[in-house]
Amino acid sequence: MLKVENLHVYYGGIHALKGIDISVEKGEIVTIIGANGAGKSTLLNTISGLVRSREGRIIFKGSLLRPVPHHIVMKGICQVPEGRLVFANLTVKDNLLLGAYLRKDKKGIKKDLEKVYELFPRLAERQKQLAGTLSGGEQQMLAMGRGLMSDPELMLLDEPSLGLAPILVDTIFAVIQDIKKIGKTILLVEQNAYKALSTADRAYVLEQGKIVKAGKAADLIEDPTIQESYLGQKAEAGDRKSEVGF
Amino acid sequence: MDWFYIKGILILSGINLMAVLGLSLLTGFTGLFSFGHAGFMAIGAYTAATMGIKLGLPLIPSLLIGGLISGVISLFIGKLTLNLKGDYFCIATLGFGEAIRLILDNVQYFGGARGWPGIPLKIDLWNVAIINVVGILILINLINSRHGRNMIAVREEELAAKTIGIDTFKHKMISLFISAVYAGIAGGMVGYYTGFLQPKMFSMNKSTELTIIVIFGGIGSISGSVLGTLLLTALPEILRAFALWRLVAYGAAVIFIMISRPEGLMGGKEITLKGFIRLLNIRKRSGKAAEG
Amino acid sequence: MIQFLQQMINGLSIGSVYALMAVGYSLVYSIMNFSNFAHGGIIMLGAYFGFFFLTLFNWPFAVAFLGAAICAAALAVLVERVAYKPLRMRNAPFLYFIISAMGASMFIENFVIATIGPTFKTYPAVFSREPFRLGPLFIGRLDTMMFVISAICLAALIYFIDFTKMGKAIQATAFNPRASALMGINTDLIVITVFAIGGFLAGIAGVLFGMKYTVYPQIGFITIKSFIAAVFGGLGSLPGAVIGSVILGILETLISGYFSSQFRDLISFSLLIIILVFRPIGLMGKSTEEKA
Amino acid sequence: MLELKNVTKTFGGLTAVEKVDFIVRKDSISGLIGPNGAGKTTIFNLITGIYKVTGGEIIFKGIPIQNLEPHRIAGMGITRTFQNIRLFKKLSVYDNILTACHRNAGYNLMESVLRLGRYKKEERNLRQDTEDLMEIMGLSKWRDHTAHSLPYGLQRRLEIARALAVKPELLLLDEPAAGMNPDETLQLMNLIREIRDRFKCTIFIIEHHMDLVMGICENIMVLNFGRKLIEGPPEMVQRDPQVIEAYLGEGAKLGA
Amino acid sequence: GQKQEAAKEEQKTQEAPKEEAKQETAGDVVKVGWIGSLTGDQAVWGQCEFNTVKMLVEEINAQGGLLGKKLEAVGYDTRGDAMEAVNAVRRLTSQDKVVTIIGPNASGQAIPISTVLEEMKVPDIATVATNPKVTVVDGKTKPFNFRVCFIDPYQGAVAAGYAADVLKFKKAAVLYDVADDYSQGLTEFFIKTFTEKGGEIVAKEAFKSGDTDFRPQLSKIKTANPDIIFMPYFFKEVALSANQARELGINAVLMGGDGWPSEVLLEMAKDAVNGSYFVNHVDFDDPAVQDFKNRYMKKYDRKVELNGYLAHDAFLMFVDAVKRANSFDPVAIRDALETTKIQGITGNIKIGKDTHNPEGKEAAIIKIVDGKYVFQQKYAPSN
Ligand SMILES: Nc1ncnc2c1ncn2[C@@H]1O[C@H](COP(=O)(O)OP(=O)(O)OP(=O)(O)O)[C@@H](O)[C@H]1O
Ligand SMILES: Nc1ncnc2c1ncn2[C@@H]1O[C@H](COP(=O)(O)OP(=O)(O)OP(=O)(O)O)[C@@H](O)[C@H]1O
Ligand SMILES: [Mg+2]
Ligand SMILES: [Mg+2]
Repeated sequence: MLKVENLHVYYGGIHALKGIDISVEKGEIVTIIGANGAGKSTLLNTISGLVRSREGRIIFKGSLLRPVPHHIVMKGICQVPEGRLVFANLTVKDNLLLGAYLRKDKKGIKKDLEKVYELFPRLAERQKQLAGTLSGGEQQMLAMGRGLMSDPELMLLDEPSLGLAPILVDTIFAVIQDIKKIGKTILLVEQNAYKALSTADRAYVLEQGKIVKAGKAADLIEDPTIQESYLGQKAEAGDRKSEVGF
Repeated sequence: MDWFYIKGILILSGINLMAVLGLSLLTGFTGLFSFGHAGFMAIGAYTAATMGIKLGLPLIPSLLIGGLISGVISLFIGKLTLNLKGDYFCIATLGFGEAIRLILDNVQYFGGARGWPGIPLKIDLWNVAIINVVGILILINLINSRHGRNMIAVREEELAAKTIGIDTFKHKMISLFISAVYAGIAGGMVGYYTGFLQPKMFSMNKSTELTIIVIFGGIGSISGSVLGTLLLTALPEILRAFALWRLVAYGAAVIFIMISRPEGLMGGKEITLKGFIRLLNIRKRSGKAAEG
Repeated sequence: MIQFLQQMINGLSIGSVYALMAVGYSLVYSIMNFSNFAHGGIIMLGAYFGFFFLTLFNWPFAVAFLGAAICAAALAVLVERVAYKPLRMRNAPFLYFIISAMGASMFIENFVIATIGPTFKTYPAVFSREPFRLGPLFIGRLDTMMFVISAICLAALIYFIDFTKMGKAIQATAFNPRASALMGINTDLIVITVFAIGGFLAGIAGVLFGMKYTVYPQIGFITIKSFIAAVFGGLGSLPGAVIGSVILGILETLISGYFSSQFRDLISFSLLIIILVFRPIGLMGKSTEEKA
Repeated sequence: MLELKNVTKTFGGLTAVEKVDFIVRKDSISGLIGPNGAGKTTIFNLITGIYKVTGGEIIFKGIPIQNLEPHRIAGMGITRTFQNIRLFKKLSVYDNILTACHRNAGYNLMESVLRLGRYKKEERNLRQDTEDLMEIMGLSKWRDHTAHSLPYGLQRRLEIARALAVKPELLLLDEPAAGMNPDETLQLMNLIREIRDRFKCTIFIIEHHMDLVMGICENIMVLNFGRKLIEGPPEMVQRDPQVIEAYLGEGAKLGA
Repeated sequence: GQKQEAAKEEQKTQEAPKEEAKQETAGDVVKVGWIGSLTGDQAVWGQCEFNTVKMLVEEINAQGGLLGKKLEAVGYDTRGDAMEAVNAVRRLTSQDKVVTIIGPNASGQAIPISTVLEEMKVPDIATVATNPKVTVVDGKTKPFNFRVCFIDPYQGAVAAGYAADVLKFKKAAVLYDVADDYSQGLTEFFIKTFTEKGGEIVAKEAFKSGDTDFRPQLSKIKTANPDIIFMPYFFKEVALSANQARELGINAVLMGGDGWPSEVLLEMAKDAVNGSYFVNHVDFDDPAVQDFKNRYMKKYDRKVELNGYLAHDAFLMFVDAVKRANSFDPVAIRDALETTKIQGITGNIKIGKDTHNPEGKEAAIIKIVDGKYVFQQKYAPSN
């Protein structure tokens, strides 16, 4: 469904992505894990058109993507950006409705709105509050809800669990599973590598702008090098860590 | 080009520069945007002229007193307005500048709107140059001290500045004070250069011109301010021959610089001796590389 | 009493002049978060368009009026493309926009002086100048028209901004263009729309001013007052802009009517500053208090 | 060292923090957890003077501080990091820290303008302090990078470094591990311990990473809907059914 | 037409350096300077002045030049700014080496340039700079400053005298521009003379340059019920305030100074200013001015503004001085200027040695009747 070929991205002199090739098939959850500054956000931003690549191609459903964000949204790709980026000056409800900006089906929008409120009851309570005064976690819920409102085929999630209470982290990952069940495709970037790998079908490991590993998520979770550098498990001090909290 | 004419441009640049330096501290380093600096210039100008004519003080003390009075008044204004944000502060300063002009228009003691001629001519290239060099040195020292860094912190992120213990209000006040002193001195020089003062000289246009120069030169760069002043004072002179089209070209030049170098000429960077040497070294090295 | 009522009428009509400009101006501010100083220039061009359509082409008034507004809208968009878009693309801070706007305003004004000429042009008499009379009170025809038109524009704009999807998209873009782009909003189109509306309003204002005050290159200068009024009412709030304008108009009138016309601006500016001290976000401004 | 007494904060009709009592003991590492929107950041904002309390008292070293200006509070030795990073974005790493060191020099405006002796001496010290801090926090390598171009994790680290430059007695960290992977979180945990020992400061953390909170905090307060749910050592908090229901979720219960 | 003009301007300046070099050797072209506002809000007047000077220079050259040499007009814009004026004069005197400067049209610029003039020893003839201090400060005459227009005190006195003595008005109101030097000057001297003649000032109201609405002030004036309202400012504001005064039902006679005459005034406020008086430098219907009026119209296809007449006479003064000095030496021209005694189109110009002003130049009183400027009489105040 999505194919990224030989993608190179520069920030001024910084070579942030150095020839990335990935693919995402319909109905899959694919996750990208990597350390801070590896270039994960850059990759998602390039797919959604916010950042321009210097070289390489991005193909979605067989056709080349023009690097213009609103075109890309129209094609059915929606990104939930890192750091939430909710519209602080608008109410919660307006934020959610803006998520459905390109949709015309009033009924469907209404139904989805109900669904989002069901998923995040806190948002339903705060419908009229200005988004800027929400707590960090509430904003994250809003960003996620807003993404869902656009009813995309492919959702790009950039660290959706950032700053969420553990109980909500569970909810978010449950939601991700739900989204998959209704036939959507998801490309997920996560620091919480354990959860991400447990949820995803396939995974890529990004290091300093390069894909260094790829494979089935279930395999990678067992991979000792991955365990050591991304799951926070020194080989000996084994299981304790992953039990609590994650 | 005739030296007499060039000298005139240089003196004018020097006078402008003094005001620009002050504004550069306020706008460029502290992030406060003022539309009323001509008001401070006016206060300095009329005070300095009074000192010279009525009290018979020599040039430098008159200028300093002019600057100081302007600074003291800025403290009152600052006390009232420095808590305002962005455009609100702008408007407050705009109001201040216009108010000062209106007062001077009505004070017949200083000749009102009709102006005040007969101020002794005491400005020449030398004293302008010396005043500016001192002004620049003081500013550089200030910027490279904790006080200067605190001002920059206020510009960058006021809330964070507060939580690391910076008294943001006080630093805005210091910055406004110093910039008003500079503007006051510049104003004083205007009087002693033209021999004539008129409230019209300190209109809002003057204030916006100063702001344009600061941004044009580059925010947070003293050498940018110097360069910007020289260029933008000389530009209208160079364009003089275009008569009607002169200000059209000036406006176009301002837009052009803003869109092609949005961080201004220097954009937070400084021309330093070190940087210059480094540049030379790079040249040399690349030269060698080319040879090799 | 009659005197007082007459002064209130005067104040209201001055206020509606300010309001007519302030609305378009505030609209652009609320989206772009910077003061579009080129607005005055667009108003002036609108006035010229109206004038030429009426005198050279002999168009009927309604057509000329609409034509001028449309041309002004197109020009506003052109200014955006040339002077602001490149800055927008680089996420430049608001200061740069302001300077670019000042450049544009200087360019426009002097371009008109150089091409059309600096002389005043008089609109043909479209309406009778005879004022309405209410007993001993006099109410200008054009003033009434301006009042009604500003009210209509305001109502239409508020509806558009607060109750339509496009309006929401405009607000979202104002806050964060990147995030809006991710919602599928064509942010470029939004900006064009906003400038077109702003320009359209400027065109309307221009024609009305032209009829009232003749046309000349500096006519946009009055926008300063509407800028002040908009700040006074609270930036970014459209009703605030109108209320600020009306209050400023009435305030000015009462001051010159009952205190001193010499010091009118001094008093009104001082009041403005005092009000800002107590309400730092203007009368109806939205609180911009950040959440840490 | 820091005591919250009956602290309340309302925003319009919304009560974000309600009658909270809490004590942060000297040299301890305390934690503050709770569901999103519980009022944790608000409490930090109240302590640091960014918001004014609606009711109650905040006492630091015996002095009520609830009505002081933020910079005064910082001057008394309390500083913080922000949930939404607030660095001096356009300045370099070095300048970010150097700026924050300002309190450690005492020269006045006249001395800086004229470059008198004290200026030179103290400025040299400041620069040395800055170098040291960069070294300790592992930022030396990034010295000349502008803050906004750093990866997220390093930005958080820089924020901590900047806070430490003030030489605080009480350091408030608002979600320092957000956006870090488990490995980085682990490193951060060690770093925080090291900071406590080395700088002899008391630390108060808001965090959603339970590994970190449970791993280093001696005392934890749980907040829910602006009210204190319970307070106690990690083991106790972790097993509390109310906490599990409101905050940790079933997953954690299974694990525990 | 204007565009081409500007284009020509550009061309000229590109050639300028070459020309200059030629002149040094050949010396057959003599330059006359002009300064004033070509841009900004005073541009209307400046452009007309410069056009006049250029036209007269062309005419002289067509007739074979002056003292056998061709003239060239070099003019610079001042934006109405004093500092710019100083620089422009520096450039004219040093780089362009002009022998005399004509202009500027505002006292605010004419006063500060005198130091440069004295340093470079080049005379200047101001056109409509009416502040007394342009030529005399603290009792000392500035050696290189001259002017062709009468001064504020004189004009104010003429207006007041005519209102009190001829029109026999007793109660006057004044509306003036507080931020404008010209307006303040006229106001001061109008009030002085009017009260000396036993009249009463019943209201004195101000506005500020740039204002477009005067109704608050006019409403106040209305309650004072004056016979006459003195409006010493420029035609645009005059038109607006006159209209607004009539809208408010004020019927008093309006009166003004030399800021009034303009086509715009009549177009905009034909009915409102009907029956008003103003003090002028010339009688527009005077046969003496018709020739110039027509030549200007023919060349530039627009009507000449008042400033044009004064620029014309300033140029006459220059030509006359050169002829009498029989030299292009600026100091010699200055000396000759001091003894000027010619008949200009704006009247008899006899320069006072101690004042450098045209002495005893009579003012023309003009009344507006049915959209026409009707000359009443030449008038000089008696006292
Ligand atoms: N606007 C920018 N300008 C300059 N450099 C940038 C910019 N944005 C990112 N970078 C650099 O590009 C690299 C990749 O950044 P990116 O944000 O994609 O990392 P990431 O994997 O998402 O990290 P994190 O987990 O911290 O979010 C980093 O080295 C970062 O410093
Ligand atoms: N300035 C404000 N105006 C109105 N409401 C506010 C404001 N600041 C915070 N709130 C509200 O107060 C509540 C507490 O917010 P706070 O930021 O303290 O939550 P938090 O506990 O830090 O949550 P998170 O873990 O998600 O960051 C939230 O519901 C928030 O919407
Ligand atoms: Mg990222
Ligand atoms: Mg929080």
